[in-house]
Amino acid sequence: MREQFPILQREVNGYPLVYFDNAATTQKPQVVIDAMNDYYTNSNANVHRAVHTLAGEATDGYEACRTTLKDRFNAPKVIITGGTTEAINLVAHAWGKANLSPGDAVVLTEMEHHSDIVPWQMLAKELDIELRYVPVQQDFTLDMEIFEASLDGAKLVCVVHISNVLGVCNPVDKIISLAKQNGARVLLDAAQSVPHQSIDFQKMGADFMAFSAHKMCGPTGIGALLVSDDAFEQMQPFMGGGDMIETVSIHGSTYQTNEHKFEAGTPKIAEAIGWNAALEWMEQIDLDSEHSRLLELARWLSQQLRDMGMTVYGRHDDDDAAVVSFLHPTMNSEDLAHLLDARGFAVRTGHHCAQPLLERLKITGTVRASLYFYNSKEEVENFVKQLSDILERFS
Amino acid sequence: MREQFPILQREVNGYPLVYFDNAATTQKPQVVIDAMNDYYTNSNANVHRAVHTLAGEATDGYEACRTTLKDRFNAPKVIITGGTTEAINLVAHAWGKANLSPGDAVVLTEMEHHSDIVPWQMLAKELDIELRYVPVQQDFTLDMEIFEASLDGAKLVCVVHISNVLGVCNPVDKIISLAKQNGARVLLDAAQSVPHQSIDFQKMGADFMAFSAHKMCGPTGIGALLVSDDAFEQMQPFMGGGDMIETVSIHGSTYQTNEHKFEAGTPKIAEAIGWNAALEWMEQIDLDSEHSRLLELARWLSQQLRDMGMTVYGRHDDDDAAVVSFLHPTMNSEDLAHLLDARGFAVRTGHHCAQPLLERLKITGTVRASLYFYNSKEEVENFVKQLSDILERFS
Amino acid sequence: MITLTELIEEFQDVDDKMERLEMVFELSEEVDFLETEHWNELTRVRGCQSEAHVVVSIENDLVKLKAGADSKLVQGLMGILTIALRGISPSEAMELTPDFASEMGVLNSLSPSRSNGFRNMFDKVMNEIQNKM
Amino acid sequence: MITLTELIEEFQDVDDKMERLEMVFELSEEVDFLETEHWNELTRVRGCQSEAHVVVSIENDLVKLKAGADSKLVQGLMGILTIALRGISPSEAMELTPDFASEMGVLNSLSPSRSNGFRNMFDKVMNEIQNKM
Ligand SMILES: Cc1ncc(COP(=O)(O)O)c(C=O)c1O
Ligand SMILES: Cc1ncc(COP(=O)(O)O)c(C=O)c1O
Repeated sequence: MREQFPILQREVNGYPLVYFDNAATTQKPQVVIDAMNDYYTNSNANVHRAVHTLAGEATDGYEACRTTLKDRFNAPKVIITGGTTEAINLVAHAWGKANLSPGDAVVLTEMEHHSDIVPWQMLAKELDIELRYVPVQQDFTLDMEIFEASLDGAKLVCVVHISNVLGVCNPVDKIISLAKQNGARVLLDAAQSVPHQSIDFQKMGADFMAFSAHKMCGPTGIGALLVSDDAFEQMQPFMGGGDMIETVSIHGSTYQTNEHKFEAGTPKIAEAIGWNAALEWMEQIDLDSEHSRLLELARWLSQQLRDMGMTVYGRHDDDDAAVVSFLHPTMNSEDLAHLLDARGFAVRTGHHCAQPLLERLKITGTVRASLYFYNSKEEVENFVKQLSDILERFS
Repeated sequence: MREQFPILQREVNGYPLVYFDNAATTQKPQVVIDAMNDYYTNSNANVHRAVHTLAGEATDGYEACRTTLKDRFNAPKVIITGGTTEAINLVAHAWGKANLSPGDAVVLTEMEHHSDIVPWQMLAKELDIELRYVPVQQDFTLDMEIFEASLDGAKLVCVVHISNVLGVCNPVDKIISLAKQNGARVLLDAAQSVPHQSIDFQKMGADFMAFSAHKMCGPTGIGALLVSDDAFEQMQPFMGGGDMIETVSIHGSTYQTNEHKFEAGTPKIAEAIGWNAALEWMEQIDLDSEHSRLLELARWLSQQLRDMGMTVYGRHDDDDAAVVSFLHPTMNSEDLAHLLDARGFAVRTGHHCAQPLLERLKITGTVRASLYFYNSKEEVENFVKQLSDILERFS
Repeated sequence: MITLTELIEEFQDVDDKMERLEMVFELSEEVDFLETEHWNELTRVRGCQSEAHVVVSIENDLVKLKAGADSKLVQGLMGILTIALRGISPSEAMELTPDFASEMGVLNSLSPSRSNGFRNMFDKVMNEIQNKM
Repeated sequence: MITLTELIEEFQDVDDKMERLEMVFELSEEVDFLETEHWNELTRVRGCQSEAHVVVSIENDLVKLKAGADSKLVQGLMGILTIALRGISPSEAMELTPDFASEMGVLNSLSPSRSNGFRNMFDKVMNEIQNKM
């Protein structure tokens, strides 16, 4: 598997790259790079409404990505976006504006990524709606009692499936069924879950699900919003332009009725082709066994870190992701990350775009190591070894 | 030059590809494909706020694209977007909503691409503003008298620099100075001009300028909005999420003050790196002499088409682009395009996302051949020859 | 009269795309033309780039197709469908799949949007047959 | 006391990034520490990931820097700046460019955001010197 990822051949500061920043973005297997290469080398053209051969190939390639996503996630509607962030903003604009009125409530959680907070704060200002934040408890889980209580009068629940800071997997089945009982729609931020789990969107019952290609072996610049049929019917156009219209005149315009309605302008063609290759590549991965393997590594790593005197933010329950956030009692996180980088390790520091969560945890940042398919036991062991060397030398 | 574009080696239906669909999207030189390859193979990481080496390289690569754009166009602010369409929608949301009030007028032209019409129609509905369309005259130029008259009370003028259907270059210097005299800001849709001309944004005096990478040898999925300093000050955030904020709390958020404010979420990293390579590659092109060469070819082609009994929509004045739109008196355009494709020629048919213009011309579509750097005299001559064969055989 | 099977073979023998297109052009003659004054929203095939219209009727337990398009290629596709439906009963018609078009290499030689147009035309015709059975 | 030129040479002799970082760490000792109770909006260096604060004064026509950061590496960069400014007059200081940091390979060994932080720190210090001249 590792040899399929060319970047893993690379050295950083004279040491083999150990890439532990997978929650930020994942690396790409050669087949994904090749697919985009092949597109630009052999089939590049603008899509839709064209007759010539290249345009046909490009259109097929672009639409194949949508078909693969529909199949993989059992999704009635798949809107291709620029990423998770754009997908959530799309819900806010296309669904939110048309379906929320002053005084309506939207339920968020303190565990959300900024991308699932700021769009709602902006909408709340514009529409005068109420935002309710479900708190995160000491044990890093959502307070489900407050969640239930907050549903009264709520029209929409926005919840992160797996936290990008804690790795905690939220009880989305329960969240969705409670929300539905209260007549609220549910938007799932699946940026961190989709790379690790198979998800049946219709069975799960959410209305919207957002995620990014770049966090699941695909290219930058593309993501998707899955939408249920009836939520789709309630969406009004967001951005205007080519490809999303049926007719345009100076007196007004009519829109497409399928997903193209929300994909204004020349779409992300090479990106869709690359993503499709990534999705097909992932088919051969046994996600369940990879999940267990990586979770084991995360548990072991967490224990080692605790033994070294670090605080670990996370619990690594069975459904949680292999994300390990930690802090040293005295050593500055960024200093630590710089020193790790000097030995080839890529970890992330900072607020991970989740300041409300960190505020609840009374910290301003963590060092985060997040694992993916190509990470090995040896890398994790070596990380622990180098880390304790660094601590001995510098703290 | 041609050998730098690998796709030109390709055959279509047994004939060498002749790519005349450049107004839809251009082909990519090998250096652009290689730059993205190299990024994914050696430096892929998420940008900003990270410490490790790959993240540093990715951030440098992403920001280098902005720097190159600033230098090339002498632009104070460069916001990276998903393309022209997203750039125009950004103006409508970020500037329009904050600065237009009921009753204000926005001036458009009948020559606009749908991407410069539909966002304004949507905004007009939301804000109750007035849209004024400057008509296109018999000679394919804007009615400048009506333009001047329409400026009274206008807050914004949106105009396409070069028409993607006609190749006509609008008198933007005059348009901008008239608009400024009347206190209106100007948005230029430069999707078709930037690939062919050097433009000094500040000298030209527009407030906003939108264009796409994929129409100038760059990748899909990326474009830019150039903004003057004082227009930038008037813009409110559009999409919310990571990277565009300074701080987020459940009580509200504060935003970045530079261009990042409008680039929510993981940005188009590989795309920016590819585009930067394209921009650097274009530095070696003598745009003026290429312009003359291609315009000569377009004039010759237009004359040949007229001699064959076709109607040509365009005039090919000195500043116009090498876009040749035409119609056969009886033969269906798409049939013609299919037959041309059978001989390897890629041309576009249909409304070219400019239905109001076509309505004015009393047609529903054209066949469009649009030329770029790598197109040769031989290709154009061969096109004329094959076209007359087809007409003999099929009409 | 030529049968669908013979037609498929004929197409498969031809390599040059333009020749195949020429054959499709010629098959536009096979269509029982639906005069443009009868074109309306009910007869329109959606998803075609150009105007395409069909009317289906059943006479003496035989399917009858009237059709017309402003593109000769589209009308040629209608001609192929006309041949496929010629002399067969509604229930026999229901067994048809649109695969014959790809077997003929016609869909390969046309753009995806055009193929979707063909698919929509095929589906519309099948739907109308079913409704009238 | 070590001069800037000697320091540059010392850094250039070192290949291993961690050793260079260690040297930066050690240079944090060179800083005349600005106690955290004096950190405020006016002393803050913007664009750093971590908190970084500087105060500049001129005493007997010599530049004096007090600084502090919660990152030792950032404070090490402040130490380098302290050495660069040591014993020179405001007008001599104005001739400094931030290039010495890249000559030392310090900026290469730090992230761009950190380098920007250094750049911002340098610019802030230079501005304050100018204002006080
Ligand atoms: C004049 C003009 N404006 C806007 C656009 C839209 O560009 P994009 O589809 O890249 O957003 C195009 C190209 O399709 C164009 O030619
Ligand atoms: C949980 C979560 N939500 C949303 C995002 C935003 O994704 P993107 O930056 O690809 O839009 C991320 C990743 O940064 C994430 O981890």
